[in-house]
Amino acid sequence: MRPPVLDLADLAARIPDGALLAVAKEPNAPMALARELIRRGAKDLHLVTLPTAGVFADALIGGGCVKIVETSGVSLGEFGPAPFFAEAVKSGAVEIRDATCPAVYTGLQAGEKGIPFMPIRGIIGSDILANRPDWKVIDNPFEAGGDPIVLIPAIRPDVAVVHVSEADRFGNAWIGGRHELKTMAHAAHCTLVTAERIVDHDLREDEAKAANLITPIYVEALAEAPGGSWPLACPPDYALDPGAVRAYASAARQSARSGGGEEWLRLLTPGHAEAAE
Amino acid sequence: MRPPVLDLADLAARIPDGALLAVAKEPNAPMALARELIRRGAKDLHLVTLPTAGVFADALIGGGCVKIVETSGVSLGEFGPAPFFAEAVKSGAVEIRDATCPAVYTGLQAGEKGIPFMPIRGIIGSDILANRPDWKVIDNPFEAGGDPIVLIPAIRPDVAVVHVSEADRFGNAWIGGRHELKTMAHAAHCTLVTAERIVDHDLREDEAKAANLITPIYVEALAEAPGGSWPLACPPDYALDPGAVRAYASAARQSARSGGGEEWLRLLTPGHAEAAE
Amino acid sequence: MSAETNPMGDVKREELLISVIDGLLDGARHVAVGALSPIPGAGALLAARRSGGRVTIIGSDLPAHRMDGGVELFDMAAQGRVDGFFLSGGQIDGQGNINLTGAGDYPRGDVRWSGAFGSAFLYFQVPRVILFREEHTRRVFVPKVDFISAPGASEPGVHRPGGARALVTGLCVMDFDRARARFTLRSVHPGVTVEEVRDNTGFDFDLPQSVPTTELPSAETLGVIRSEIAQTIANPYPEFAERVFGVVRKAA
Amino acid sequence: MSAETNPMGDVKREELLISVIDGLLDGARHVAVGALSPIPGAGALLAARRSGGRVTIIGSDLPAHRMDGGVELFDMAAQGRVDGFFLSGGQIDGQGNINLTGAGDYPRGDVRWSGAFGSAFLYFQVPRVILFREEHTRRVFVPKVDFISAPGASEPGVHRPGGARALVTGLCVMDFDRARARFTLRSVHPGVTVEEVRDNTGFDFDLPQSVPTTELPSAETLGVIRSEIAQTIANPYPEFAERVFGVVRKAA
Repeated sequence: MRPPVLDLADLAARIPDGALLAVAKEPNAPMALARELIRRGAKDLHLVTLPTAGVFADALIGGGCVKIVETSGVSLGEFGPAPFFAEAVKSGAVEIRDATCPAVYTGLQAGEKGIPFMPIRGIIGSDILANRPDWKVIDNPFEAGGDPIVLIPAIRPDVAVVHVSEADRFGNAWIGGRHELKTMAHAAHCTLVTAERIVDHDLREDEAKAANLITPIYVEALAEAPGGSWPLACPPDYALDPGAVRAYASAARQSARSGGGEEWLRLLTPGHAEAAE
Repeated sequence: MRPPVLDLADLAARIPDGALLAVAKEPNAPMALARELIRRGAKDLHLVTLPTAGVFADALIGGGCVKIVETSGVSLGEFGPAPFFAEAVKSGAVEIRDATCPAVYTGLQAGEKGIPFMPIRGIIGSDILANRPDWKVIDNPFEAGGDPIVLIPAIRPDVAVVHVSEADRFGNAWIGGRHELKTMAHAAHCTLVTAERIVDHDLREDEAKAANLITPIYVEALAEAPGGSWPLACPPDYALDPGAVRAYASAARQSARSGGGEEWLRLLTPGHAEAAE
Repeated sequence: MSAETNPMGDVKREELLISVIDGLLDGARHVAVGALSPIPGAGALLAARRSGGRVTIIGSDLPAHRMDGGVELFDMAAQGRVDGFFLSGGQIDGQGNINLTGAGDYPRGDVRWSGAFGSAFLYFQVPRVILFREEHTRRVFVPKVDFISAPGASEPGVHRPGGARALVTGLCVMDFDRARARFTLRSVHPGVTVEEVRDNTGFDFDLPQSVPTTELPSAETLGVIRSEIAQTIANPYPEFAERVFGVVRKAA
Repeated sequence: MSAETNPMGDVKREELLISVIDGLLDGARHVAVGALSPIPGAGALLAARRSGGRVTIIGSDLPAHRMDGGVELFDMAAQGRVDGFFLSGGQIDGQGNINLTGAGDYPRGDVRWSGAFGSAFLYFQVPRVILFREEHTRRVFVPKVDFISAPGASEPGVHRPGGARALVTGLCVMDFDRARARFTLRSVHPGVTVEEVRDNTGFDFDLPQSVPTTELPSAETLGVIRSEIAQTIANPYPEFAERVFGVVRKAA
């Protein structure tokens, strides 16, 4: 019953083409895993982002791995728009399911709780709602009438992926204060973890970390991937690498416009400068 | 905006008679606060227990402080039934609103999320449901029909109370792995905290504890109360005192049957043996 | 008393029940156990030892058996991540209804028990619920419970992946047929007769053509119960471990 | 350029906007600020300094401004625990509708922006939303947004404690009347004319009898902005703090 520790390619192989794949916004984006998926030529992924995304989603779209993206926003933040995402939505190469941040959390919380839906306030009158036939509006049954409220159906991803600073060989992954990573892992049918390091002691016995773990019940397999979030951040180990993200943004913009070139992918490969020499 | 550190009597004074008062099952029951409420002669409390309760609720009922108890169960566990609770329900001295554990969590989670209700599976066909006119059954709008599901209305307690091992003078209270204490505090309009010790440094800066705090947004006031959960447990500081709970159970049983006597209350007072000498 | 006159040999009643529960949980991936259930807990640990499954014990502070906060167990159960659980009742009737709330007219009845706890939820969610009550009397096993804390069967259309699989008592083991909402006697414990079961049961149940005797645990199983299992359950259930096995809980 | 010809004196545009936002948040107990909003963030910090309120900055790792996980902000807002928030838009129209999603026909339009983020929720929940967009052009301020990421007004009966209070741009400040779903010019920034605002706004808005000039921050306020506030916002917004105030973020 202990989740196996695999190499990265074998871990990526557990994400089948066409999977409903959940990923949280950075930090803790599993970039090394994204590279494996691109390398493999993964296809038709249905990406749900918790609640937004950046380089991880943009690169998978650039790599041709994504069919549907369900998100509250894809952006490179201070480094500008997400080029492959914007281009793929405009061209229709990916189907967009626009959401709003708390609705994604709500759908995953319903998934975590094994209930078919959860209500959420707001959203009514937006074109977000108008374009989500899978969301429903009912009259709040606890009011006399005339109190419309949106219901979000449960999201149960096939696979959730996350990169953490520390995991153990029993299958525990430490998430610090990012409680929503636990929600994501619990909602998913299984979770794949990459970690800066996989330690030999049981993190459940570490008082400081025991309360903030994704536990082996949810974890399907792990891989050790030092630098696995680069060029994005993996606190407390390292911060975002602004030069690398800026270089990606620029190369991706060029490639998205011209419809070709793999420079952006080379720039996402650790040690690419050395490799190119 | 910093919550004040008060003495125990002043803290208890912030719980008005008639308040909807939330308390979690032990460990971390604020027994010192319960004694203050009994001493004051607090009246008409509407107690909601997360999701069950023991000596805390039984003693408040014995002290005549409770009008309504909303609970999934009140019991002294291995020490037997809760005498005042059982007697007060039978006599009609308290109004009972029977629930089932996850329904209490669901109601508080809805309260935490500011939504009017949340669905829950199960319960249909039980006499629990038959006696809860405030719970509703609807047809799951995401199925073609014929899928009844229970909706639990949000619970927003006036006051939540909790005893923790450590709090700080900024109003942070460390809850370890008892995530449901955070749910309770978030759902309540305000939270009163007693703590074994109130430290001077900001617990949000303590990496090991930062992710598991009830933060000052929710905390109305604090009091330092060493031994504040006795005779129940306050991990990691102390375990339950079996002799004291057994003595309470016995004295309370006698008092509940005979309808008099305050020996049970004396037995709940720390140092009562010394005081009696 | 010689070994011939005692059909249990040197097997204690608790050990027999642990072994019965072990058998009923064969192949379960994840069994959860309540806070005051040492025999079910020991049975679940024994089954998990064979099948590699997981046991969550409410109130345990052993990392391997601990929950992540109070809500996780219920969420896991609703997702189908819990295969086995135990319920009991102040009253249990022949339709599998259980009453943990009180006897007599609700709410101001003759006896008030503690309350439904998680039963009204978990009985619907967990596919292999074992009803466990050592006291086998007509006081407990009634024709109809006074209050349905959790129903044994549900109308068609009610989402219900879970329900009772069996009833284990101090006298016997019964199977529960959820479609028919009816018990069938599976075995009587060594030294117990079918008539004794019938005399002490307030509801009707079905009988197989012949009623076997509940199998005693093997010497090997007994050895495991008395060593490894006794040590593990001493964490959440120190008084039980000391009384039955003479095991004193090690300090954490 | 002499001091006479520059109506801003030595006040930077960013400093003026920070001071405007400060005024709009007077008395707020809790203001939340998005990840890429240095001017709103600084304004909120300034207001909180006066009123003793709290500022939550998404992405900050300073304990006093940090959130407890990603969900807490939304839950707090739905409970009414957040008084102030900032929204922007690729397009904003005269009814207060905002578009963060894209220009042209949805979804395969001319321009795709990042997405609605929390707007479709928070615009309904937070009673004092400040719409903030420095670029004041007809490209941004359109007669009608192409896509309503979040509506400026709602039908009667829709639960909506929140909505826009004001619009702050590089040219002016407007008030928003939620009942009428219409903007009124409140003040123009020093050196800006009403005509300039009108020429650069694609929607109609109301005018008061006389339009005042946006008040410059006092010398004392300027001092606070340049010292204390600049230091604090260097944590979440290092590039902004360095560019505007020459402040280099201290290592954590």
